[in-house]
Amino acid sequence: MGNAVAIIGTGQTRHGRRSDACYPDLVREAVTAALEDAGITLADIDGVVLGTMPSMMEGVSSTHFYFAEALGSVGKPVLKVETCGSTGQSIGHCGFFWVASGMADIVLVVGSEKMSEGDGQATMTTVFDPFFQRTFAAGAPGVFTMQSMEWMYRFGIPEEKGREAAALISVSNHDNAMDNPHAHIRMRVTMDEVKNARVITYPVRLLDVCPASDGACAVVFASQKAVRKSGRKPAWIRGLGFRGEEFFYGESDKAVWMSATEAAGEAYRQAGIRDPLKELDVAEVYNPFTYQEMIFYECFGFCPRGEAPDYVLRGTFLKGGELPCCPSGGTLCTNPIGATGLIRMAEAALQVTGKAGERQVEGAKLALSHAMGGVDQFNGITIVGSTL
Amino acid sequence: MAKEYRTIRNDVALPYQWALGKTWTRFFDGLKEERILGTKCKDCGKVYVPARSFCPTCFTDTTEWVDVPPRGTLVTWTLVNASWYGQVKEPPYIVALIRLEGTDCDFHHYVDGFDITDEKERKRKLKTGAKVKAVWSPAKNADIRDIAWFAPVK
Amino acid sequence: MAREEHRIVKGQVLVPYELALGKTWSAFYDYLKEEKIMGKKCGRCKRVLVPPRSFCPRCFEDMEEWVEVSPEGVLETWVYVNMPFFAQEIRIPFISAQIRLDGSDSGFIHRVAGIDLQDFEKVREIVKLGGRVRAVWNPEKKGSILDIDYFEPVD
Amino acid sequence: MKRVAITHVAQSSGAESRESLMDFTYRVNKEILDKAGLRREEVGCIIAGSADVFHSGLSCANAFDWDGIGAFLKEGSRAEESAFSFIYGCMRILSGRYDTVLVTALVKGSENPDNDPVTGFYGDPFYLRPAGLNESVVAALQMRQYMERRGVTEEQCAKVAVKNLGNALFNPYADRKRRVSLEDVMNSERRYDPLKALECAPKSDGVVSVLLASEKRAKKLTKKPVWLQGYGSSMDHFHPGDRDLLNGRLPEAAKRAYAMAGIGNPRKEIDVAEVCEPYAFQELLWCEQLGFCGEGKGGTWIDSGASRMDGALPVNASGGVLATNPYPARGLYRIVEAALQLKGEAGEHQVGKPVRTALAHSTHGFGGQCHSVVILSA
Repeated sequence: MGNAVAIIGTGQTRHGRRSDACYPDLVREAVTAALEDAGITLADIDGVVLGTMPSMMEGVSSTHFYFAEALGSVGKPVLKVETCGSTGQSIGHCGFFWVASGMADIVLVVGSEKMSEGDGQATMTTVFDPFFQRTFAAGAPGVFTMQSMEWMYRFGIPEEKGREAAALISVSNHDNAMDNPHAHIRMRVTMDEVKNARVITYPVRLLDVCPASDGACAVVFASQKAVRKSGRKPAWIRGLGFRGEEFFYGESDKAVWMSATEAAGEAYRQAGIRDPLKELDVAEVYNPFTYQEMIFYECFGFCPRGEAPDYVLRGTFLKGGELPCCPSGGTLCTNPIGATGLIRMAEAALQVTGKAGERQVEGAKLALSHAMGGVDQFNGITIVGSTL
Repeated sequence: MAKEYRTIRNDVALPYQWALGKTWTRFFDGLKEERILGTKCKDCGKVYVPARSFCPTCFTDTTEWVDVPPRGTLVTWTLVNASWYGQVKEPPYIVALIRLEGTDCDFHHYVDGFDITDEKERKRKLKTGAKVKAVWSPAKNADIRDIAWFAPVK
Repeated sequence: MAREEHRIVKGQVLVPYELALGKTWSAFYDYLKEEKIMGKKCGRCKRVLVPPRSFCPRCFEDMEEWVEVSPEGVLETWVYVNMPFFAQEIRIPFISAQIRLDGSDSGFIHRVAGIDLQDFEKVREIVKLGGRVRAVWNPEKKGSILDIDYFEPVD
Repeated sequence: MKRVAITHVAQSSGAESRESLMDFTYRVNKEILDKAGLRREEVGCIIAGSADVFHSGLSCANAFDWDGIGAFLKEGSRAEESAFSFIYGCMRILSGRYDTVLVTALVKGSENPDNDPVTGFYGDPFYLRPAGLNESVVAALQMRQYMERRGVTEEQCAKVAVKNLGNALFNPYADRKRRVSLEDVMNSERRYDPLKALECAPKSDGVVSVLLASEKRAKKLTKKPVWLQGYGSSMDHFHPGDRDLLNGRLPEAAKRAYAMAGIGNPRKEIDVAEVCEPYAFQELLWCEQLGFCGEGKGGTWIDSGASRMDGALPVNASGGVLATNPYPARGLYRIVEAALQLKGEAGEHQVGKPVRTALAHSTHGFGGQCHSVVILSA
């Protein structure tokens, strides 16, 4: 299957409202941390991959120019890869293929977003097609609510049960974020607080929704040779998949969500995973909305269709459960869009290398990371393992 | 942009609030006081203007601030006659690269202060290596236009 | 006076674009003016898509056949939007909805209205998933998606 | 090492299209799949090349691109500049995980504001943008230095436009088709003195596709595979003021590509080149830096006729970017034109000499901030 590739270092900024730093400085913060973690210098890097969401988020076009120095990319080949919210996974995949192609030994991959500088929902609305659907767009919450409602209706999930399970997801993610020094939202919330929070788009409430964060993440991909030389504990890339559906919302069935299902299926095939619930030790699912996280559990085969709320309420995905999900606090507590998918990958790598600190899942060897993009259009998955 | 086939107009208008960060905040505050501030890299010794939080070559943090004189020499220039949507300045105007004294990079700004539409004047005043000096705007907003332009000296 | 350590600069970016509709989408809007909702049918997978396509994104074949679909259909999902944001086109509150028009094989995005939208609790008594809705035409046709003014719940 | 080949190519005309960007994209990808006798399902992976929102007004351009490139439920991705997309596609093949990859670049320049306001957004909002920079302004700053420091004349720069627009008359896909004389170029509006209107590229529409395949698969798909021999790229400093505009990163990018391709003497070993010249003088500067002629010799080189369609090393036989400039797609257009020359399928603009090795170059950013060089062989 070609050359093996591993992650040997990761770096993240302190995520949150970072008006103390201009955008390039924020990017450099993550790059510096990743170099240190991998024990390498800029001279060791053969190529750099950058991705953000749409540049319209920050009002600067083609940011690989603006960040040339911050990425340490001057004099190096650069690739800019972007696929909306799934950017973080897509740039990780690009880093993988660059090394796997044999054209590089070490590739630095960087994702970033500085959402406090733009208008998140207004920007999101420009993703909707301007020919037919933009008129009716209500940013990200509108779409995710439509999808969640359709899903609950399809599988006959009572509103109360859905509400209860979503609230538990919010509570546990917020709890987990307390263990993550990089997380944006770090506060404990109770079930009642979630259930009584301000309605954003019914039934989705404020605490069901991710924040808009500033942040960057950098990940170092290395060939087998470079892994040996680094002496770092590697997180091997075991499987990856990326799938997209039609542009127009409504053409594909979002209650069973083929792109999410098939992206995971592809990654499982490559990693030789048959029973993800049993075989995976931890999952970092891209969960900007509590309800949506449950749809992902079903698409990824963690539980049968329509049964995610039951599994959630049983504690399957809690820390200490059968398959802990988002021990980092997830997207729900930190969402710098272009970085988010890569943060998931970095967190998965930290888990399988035993470097996740307070948020470590004991003995984790195989981890799934994920990101979603567009108007529910794209899904990307990467599986990392402590062994090849 | 009148077209003979059917189109939809799609204006993208978005508001922004861009963070300057510590280094550029100080740089622009300097302009307000009619000071041009650069930073010096402790590794390679180069002085950069505008000030940088890290050396673009060495990737190390810059800590030393330097006052740069508001004068330098002309490196290259162009007279902009074209106009486009959302242009920063009414054409014609001159955009130039200026090497400020004591710095190791070129500074982007406008050149003005004489009849720039007169070709002979341009030929006389805008020779490469010609001395120029900053002309300050009377009203200052702590931004790059606090320097109104650079004018040829003499 | 203490110096501000870091500042924020406010600005705006405005960029104008003019996007071609092309033959198929131009025709769709022409049909709307005649109060017809037209889809296109794929000769291979036989699906009828609204809005119509010049080609089937799955089969990657030209879609030649125009098919009129019903102005009535089933509400597949909806969202009650009561949050304001920059450059919103419809005044809040409004209902954004996905409707499976009879005779089509895709969800059509539009809005549900024609009822009192102010009180959400009352709205959810009337607007239900799986319920039927019907297009209400805008008497004034501009060749835009709002030539269908809205969809209203049936019975 | 594994090898990767271009088996098929397809391109649209650069002229304004009345089709929606989605349909416009579909036509070209349908064409390339038909040529290869493949259904989209049979392609391993599909990669788009398109710029961000500023070139389309659509955030997350990949979302809109997806249907037209034929990527429904396919493995795929998108890179922001088409030479990036091309090399990413090659990496996917070289990894051994895919036998075929379709790479498609797309844009409708006719729908967007001019290149000048669009490239102005490359600038940061604090310094370069309010200082009035865009790609044309920086090119003009660069041109003045080029003439003053290297002694190249304004007429010599203008000759590039005369040559390339002349070549474009023989390319059915070219956008700007107009025979111009040296006087026409010299007398055209001095938009960015010393740059003149006819020395600046237009803004074009364009969809262009290549089908890539592994060695084994390529030999089954076509009798005339075009092989990737070398690739090199390099990024320069963001502020043009931090660089020497005449000594950028192109020599470094070229050196990498030549090393990979085993080319020691580019002047002799490269038969034909497609060089990205959004501004006429840049063709001369880039050709110097690619090693086609000595430093400062760009002027005498164009005078010698070496880069003409019938010359020793034809450059931009297609008419280049001065004739057709679908901005984010222009890099892949260069690659496709180079491939057509190698296949001997360039039609009326096929160069006279035999073509065994070709160079394609792409650049974007202020004054050539980023350069990519691709070496292809028959």
